[in-house]
Amino acid sequence: MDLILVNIIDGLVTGLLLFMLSAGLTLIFSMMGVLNFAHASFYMLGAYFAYQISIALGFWMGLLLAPLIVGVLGAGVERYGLRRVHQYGHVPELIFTFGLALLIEELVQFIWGKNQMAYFVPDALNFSAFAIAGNSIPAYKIFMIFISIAIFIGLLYILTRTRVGMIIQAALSYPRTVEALGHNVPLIFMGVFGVGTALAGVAGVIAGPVLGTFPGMAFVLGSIVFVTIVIGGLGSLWGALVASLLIGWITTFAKSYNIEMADILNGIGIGTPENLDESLFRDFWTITSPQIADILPYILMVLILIFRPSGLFGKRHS
Amino acid sequence: MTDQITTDPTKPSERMRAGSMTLSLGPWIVAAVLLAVLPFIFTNNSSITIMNQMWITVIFALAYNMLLGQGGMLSFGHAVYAGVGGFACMHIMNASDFFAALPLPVLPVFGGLFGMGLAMIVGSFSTRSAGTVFAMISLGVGELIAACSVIIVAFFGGEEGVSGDRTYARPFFGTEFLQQIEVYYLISAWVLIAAALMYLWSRTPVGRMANAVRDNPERAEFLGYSARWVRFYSFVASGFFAGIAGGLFAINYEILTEENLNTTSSGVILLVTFLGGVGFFFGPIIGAIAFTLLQTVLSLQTELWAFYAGTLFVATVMFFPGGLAGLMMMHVPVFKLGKARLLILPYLKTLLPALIGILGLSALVEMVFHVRHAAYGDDEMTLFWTTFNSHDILPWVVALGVTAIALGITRANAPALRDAWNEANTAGGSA
Amino acid sequence: MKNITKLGVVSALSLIVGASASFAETIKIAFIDPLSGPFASTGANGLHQFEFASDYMVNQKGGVLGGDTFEVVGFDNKISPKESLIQLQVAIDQGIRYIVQGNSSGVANALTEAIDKHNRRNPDSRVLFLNYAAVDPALTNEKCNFWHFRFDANADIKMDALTDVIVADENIKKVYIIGQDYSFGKAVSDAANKMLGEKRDDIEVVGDELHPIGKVKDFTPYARKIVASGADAVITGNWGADMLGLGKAIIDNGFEGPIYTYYAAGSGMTAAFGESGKGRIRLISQGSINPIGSEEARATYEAFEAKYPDGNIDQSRIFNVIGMLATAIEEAGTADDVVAVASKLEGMEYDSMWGGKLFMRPQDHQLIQDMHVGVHTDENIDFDYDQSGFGIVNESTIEMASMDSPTTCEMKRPE
Amino acid sequence: MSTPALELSGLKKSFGKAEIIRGIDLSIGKSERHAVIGPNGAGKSTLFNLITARFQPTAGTVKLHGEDLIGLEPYQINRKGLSRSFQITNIFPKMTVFENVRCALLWSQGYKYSFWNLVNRSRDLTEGAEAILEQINLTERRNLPAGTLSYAEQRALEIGITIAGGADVIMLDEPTAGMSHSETDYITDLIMKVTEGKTLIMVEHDMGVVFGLADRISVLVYGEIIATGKPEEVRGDPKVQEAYLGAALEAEH
Repeated sequence: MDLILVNIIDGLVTGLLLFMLSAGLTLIFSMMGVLNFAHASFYMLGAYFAYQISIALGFWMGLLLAPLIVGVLGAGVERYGLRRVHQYGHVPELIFTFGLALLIEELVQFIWGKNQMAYFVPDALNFSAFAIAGNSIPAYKIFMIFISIAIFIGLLYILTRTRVGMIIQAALSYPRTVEALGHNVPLIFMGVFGVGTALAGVAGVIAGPVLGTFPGMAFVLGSIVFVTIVIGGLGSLWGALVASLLIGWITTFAKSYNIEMADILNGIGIGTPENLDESLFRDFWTITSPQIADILPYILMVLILIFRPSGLFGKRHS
Repeated sequence: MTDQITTDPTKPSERMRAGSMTLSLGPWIVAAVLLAVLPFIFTNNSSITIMNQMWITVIFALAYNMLLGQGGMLSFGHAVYAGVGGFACMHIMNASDFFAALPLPVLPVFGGLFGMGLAMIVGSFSTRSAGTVFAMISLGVGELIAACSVIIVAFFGGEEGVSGDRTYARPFFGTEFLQQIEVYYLISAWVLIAAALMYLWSRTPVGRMANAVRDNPERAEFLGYSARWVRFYSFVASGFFAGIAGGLFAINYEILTEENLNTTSSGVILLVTFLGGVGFFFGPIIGAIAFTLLQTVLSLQTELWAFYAGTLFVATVMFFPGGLAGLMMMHVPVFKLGKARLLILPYLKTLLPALIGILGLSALVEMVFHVRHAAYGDDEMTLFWTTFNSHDILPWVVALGVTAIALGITRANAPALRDAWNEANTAGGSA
Repeated sequence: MKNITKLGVVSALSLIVGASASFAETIKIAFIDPLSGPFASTGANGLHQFEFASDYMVNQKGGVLGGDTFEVVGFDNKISPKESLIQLQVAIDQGIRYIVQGNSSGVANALTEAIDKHNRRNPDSRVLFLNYAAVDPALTNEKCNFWHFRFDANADIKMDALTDVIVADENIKKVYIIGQDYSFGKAVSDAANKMLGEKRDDIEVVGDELHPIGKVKDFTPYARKIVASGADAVITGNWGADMLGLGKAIIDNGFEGPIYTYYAAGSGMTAAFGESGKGRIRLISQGSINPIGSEEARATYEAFEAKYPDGNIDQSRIFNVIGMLATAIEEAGTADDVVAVASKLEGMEYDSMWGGKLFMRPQDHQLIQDMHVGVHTDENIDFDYDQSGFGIVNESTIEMASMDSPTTCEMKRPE
Repeated sequence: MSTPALELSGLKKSFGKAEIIRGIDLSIGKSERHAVIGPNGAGKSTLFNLITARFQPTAGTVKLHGEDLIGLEPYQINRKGLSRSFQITNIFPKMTVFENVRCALLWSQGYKYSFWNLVNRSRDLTEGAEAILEQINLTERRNLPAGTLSYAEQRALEIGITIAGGADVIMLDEPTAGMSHSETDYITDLIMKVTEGKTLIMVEHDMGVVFGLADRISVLVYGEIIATGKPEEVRGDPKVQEAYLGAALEAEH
């Protein structure tokens, strides 16, 4: 029972971290129709910038400055790269971000080398907040939860309560009309892209010390962010939140409890073959849930796309 | 936009009519002769190994372009069809009795059939719509099967993969395929066959409709064709040819591993195809050749090869969305108008300095990299056959100067090139 | 259009061919390992150590065979078996007769099979495969061949040594085994179960599981299970980001016991563990760095540090590879006849500067050597890793580990 | 009397709360040229889209030669012999004019999803496509990408594609929208020519075209048909006059 509570907290941390990435991605998608493959690369840049800044000015300045730099970079990418490719259509756009992801990874290796960076949790947060049955919950995790919830509330507030948010929401659905009303839609696009990537940057800054800062960190996370927003429904902020938490909890619980395929199959009435070792399906029978925990989101996505192509909260049919 | 019509409309019409009735054999004969002759020019085994890899990639990229270029379907998980076909071939290689009765050149057909079978299963649900949904399903399925490769050890052999020995096949006219060169000719023959079949496919009713569905699925539906089934057939055919590529991979390397299935391979084939150009049948061929050279030859010269490849790729998407093939085909109207000569001098004046400028830039990149990452005290570096001290001022001044001057000349001459280009194109007025 | 492209191919290919002119007085060694991509740091560090070792141990001492020098040529295999086979072919064409490789048993498997086939099919250009780090036991058991020599201890030998240390610790009653879901992770798990059972049946294995390799973003749930299981020690074969992620998660989430592991030092990992891993991470290795094995080794390490201030000698066996190869070539009197060289390597006894004796077992070409279990700490460190002040201090030594371990290898020697 | 070519009964369509089509009954005989007219927003295009399964109706049936069309996919409807054009030009812009027409011929000539036939080997296809190009006067544009044609030419091509499959019921959605006078005359003649002996249903704004072409006319206002009959009957119908005048007045505001 205690472990369940611990798992819920851990899943929440994973989910909220994922949400910070998917929130930006889904905003960018609903606005410009671009699935930004390089989104996780901005997450990585956030971690590296923060590491670099933290050496000189400490963690907190990193938290403040790194997302800003990432956001400016993101806006620059939109302005000088994506806008140019936009005229060729969506597939080249997607391919452009795909190439950009590769390029950023190479650039990071060029600048910082290929090793893990020694980027640590700040001393102020490097203690155990509390413990449940011997499982300590680091204070840093609580900090992560607070930061992401604050960002979600802030985002929701801006989108629904401010003038800028209204314009953005209108531009989501009727870009032409908004442009006709005299708003600078390209500027809004650039701004949204910048903010979206800055959010990814924040995620990188706070995840870097826990999940490691290395050139492969974007690749590990890259496609899962995609999966999240597809499950949640492209363009839906709430969908992104629900899907992120769902994925956070599913993967956490699947790793925490060893459920074997044989048990499930026996449970639904399929008997274990007698000489399992010689059966072609032997590996299938011995699959355990931790083994497949991290591919469960993909299974979920494929199922959702088959049965509900617009995702859990999606309205648009792409 | 309406006035851009070729000078004499009757001429191309005649040409097309003639072309439409007879399949022009010229390029195919040239390709066949080249394939046959190349090993006499590059006699060493490594060139042959690299060419084998190239031709396998050619088949795979052409198969991929059946989806992306001809069908408008963006797949992020196409490696699995080649991979599964390859794994199936490896298992056939290891089924000694059956394999001993089978001539090796037939083996790729089985790879094709398995790739096709998998494509039928996946296609049955993934081709319902194109666009994002298709792309995401392909990503998901690709990840799943790649993940299976380490879980389902019985078929995929885990991390070590599955290996076999091609020489246990039934000798084919006395050939046991011991040597690379024999394998080379086997692969070359398959490249011709597969490329020809894929080319012909694009001329069949379902191949034509693939284009139609790509451009306008709704209109195609109102012509009696189900967009979904048209996509399905393209997908299955693409899976078949990808499987053939997988089978050839099995023959050439005699081992298949997880890397044949993973998302990196799927991503690479997307890069290859797009780099070559999706708009033309021969685009992927060029892409496969260029990328294989980048990967195997450039990586011998510099560890930064992936950085250059990435830059090249992004630049292609940004400036030449038609890829290398598009770049070449841009010149066809110029040649038709007989004005190619107008371009030679401006090209020399612009591209030569541009090339020097780019080389200068890459030299700077290499020098920065050397200063930053080379061993302490190891100041010497060799670049373009020159050895120098990367911590001296002089090489930096030279590199910077050359780059700046070269790029400056390029910039100065670019307007002249633009004018010449317009001039070369305007007479006929066609775009 | 096609012709023009093909012309490009022609010129590009002739470049490689041109570059392949070899010199009689250098003995080239092809280093086929990742130099780009996610594992590039390990590969690049290995290449530096090889280059340094051949220069320092051979060339500066007058070379072999009266003046022939060693040259290590790096080939980037991008940790892909396919690329490795291409680069192998390129290396062979350049007249290289010695292949060294170590990262990934998958690549090693592909290479050893390809080299076996190549040597059978092309008796004129045979090559030797000097494996310095791939530890899949199969390579010296069912998949062994005459051309393959392993200078690292295999996974079973390492586990044998690790479990010797574990069973000696009376406080350890419960053990949790976790690893990556592939051949090596499974081999570690099997070996740990078997050997713990044999050596001390009161030790309970409270968990034994595999996780997807290279895919896990957050190891916290695994750490929770480990804590909840009440384990006193963790055994893992993880490497790279999976090792760091797992190790950090276990330590951060309240696990108090030691972590016994194979690969948790150097390549930035020591620095990344830093203070948090102090006294917790125990590592199996050969060759003792702290305290250093010999004065010769100290001089070598200092020379290496002078050249590569941010590099580590985290694979001291690389020096053994070069040393033993030089000796074998010297004894055989030729570098071209690899069968003669291989015959000298078989059964060779060699005194390593890192301490202890080395013995290349002729039955399976597995090097038998002293194994050390060290601890990650910042005390008593002569040579740290990653300039972090932290390093590995030797705690226990198992001499000539698994000298009599069985092998299923049936070595076929060329006539 | 034989079964009508197209028969609608009780057809309704709502989008959310808004009822766009409010119960339409209409029967169109074989070889009849039928025009649907009505003010903007009357639901003409929606009606078209209901018939051709672009939208699913809320209630009612659509019968083609007595066969129910509801629930069928567009391609199945097309195979039963109903072909349509679109209000916004809907061709294959990247393919050549010739290819456009040839694609339209493939299904009706029985090629289906075949991959063992080569399209350029088939004399029937080539000749069939050329005959249609001849009919729509685009022979000279044969090898140009369809997207580069002038607007009127693209409309002509669209009509060509629509009739190519040999469907006996042709539906044209505003074939002359946005055209100059001379272009309109040209298209009207073309429609006359190519729909000879076929059932034609068209939505049209240009009254000249409608009264010149149609055998019968239906007037659709706010989702209901308020009059159906011969052109002169409809012209004189007071309800029609009122609807048109009223709508025209409203539009002026």
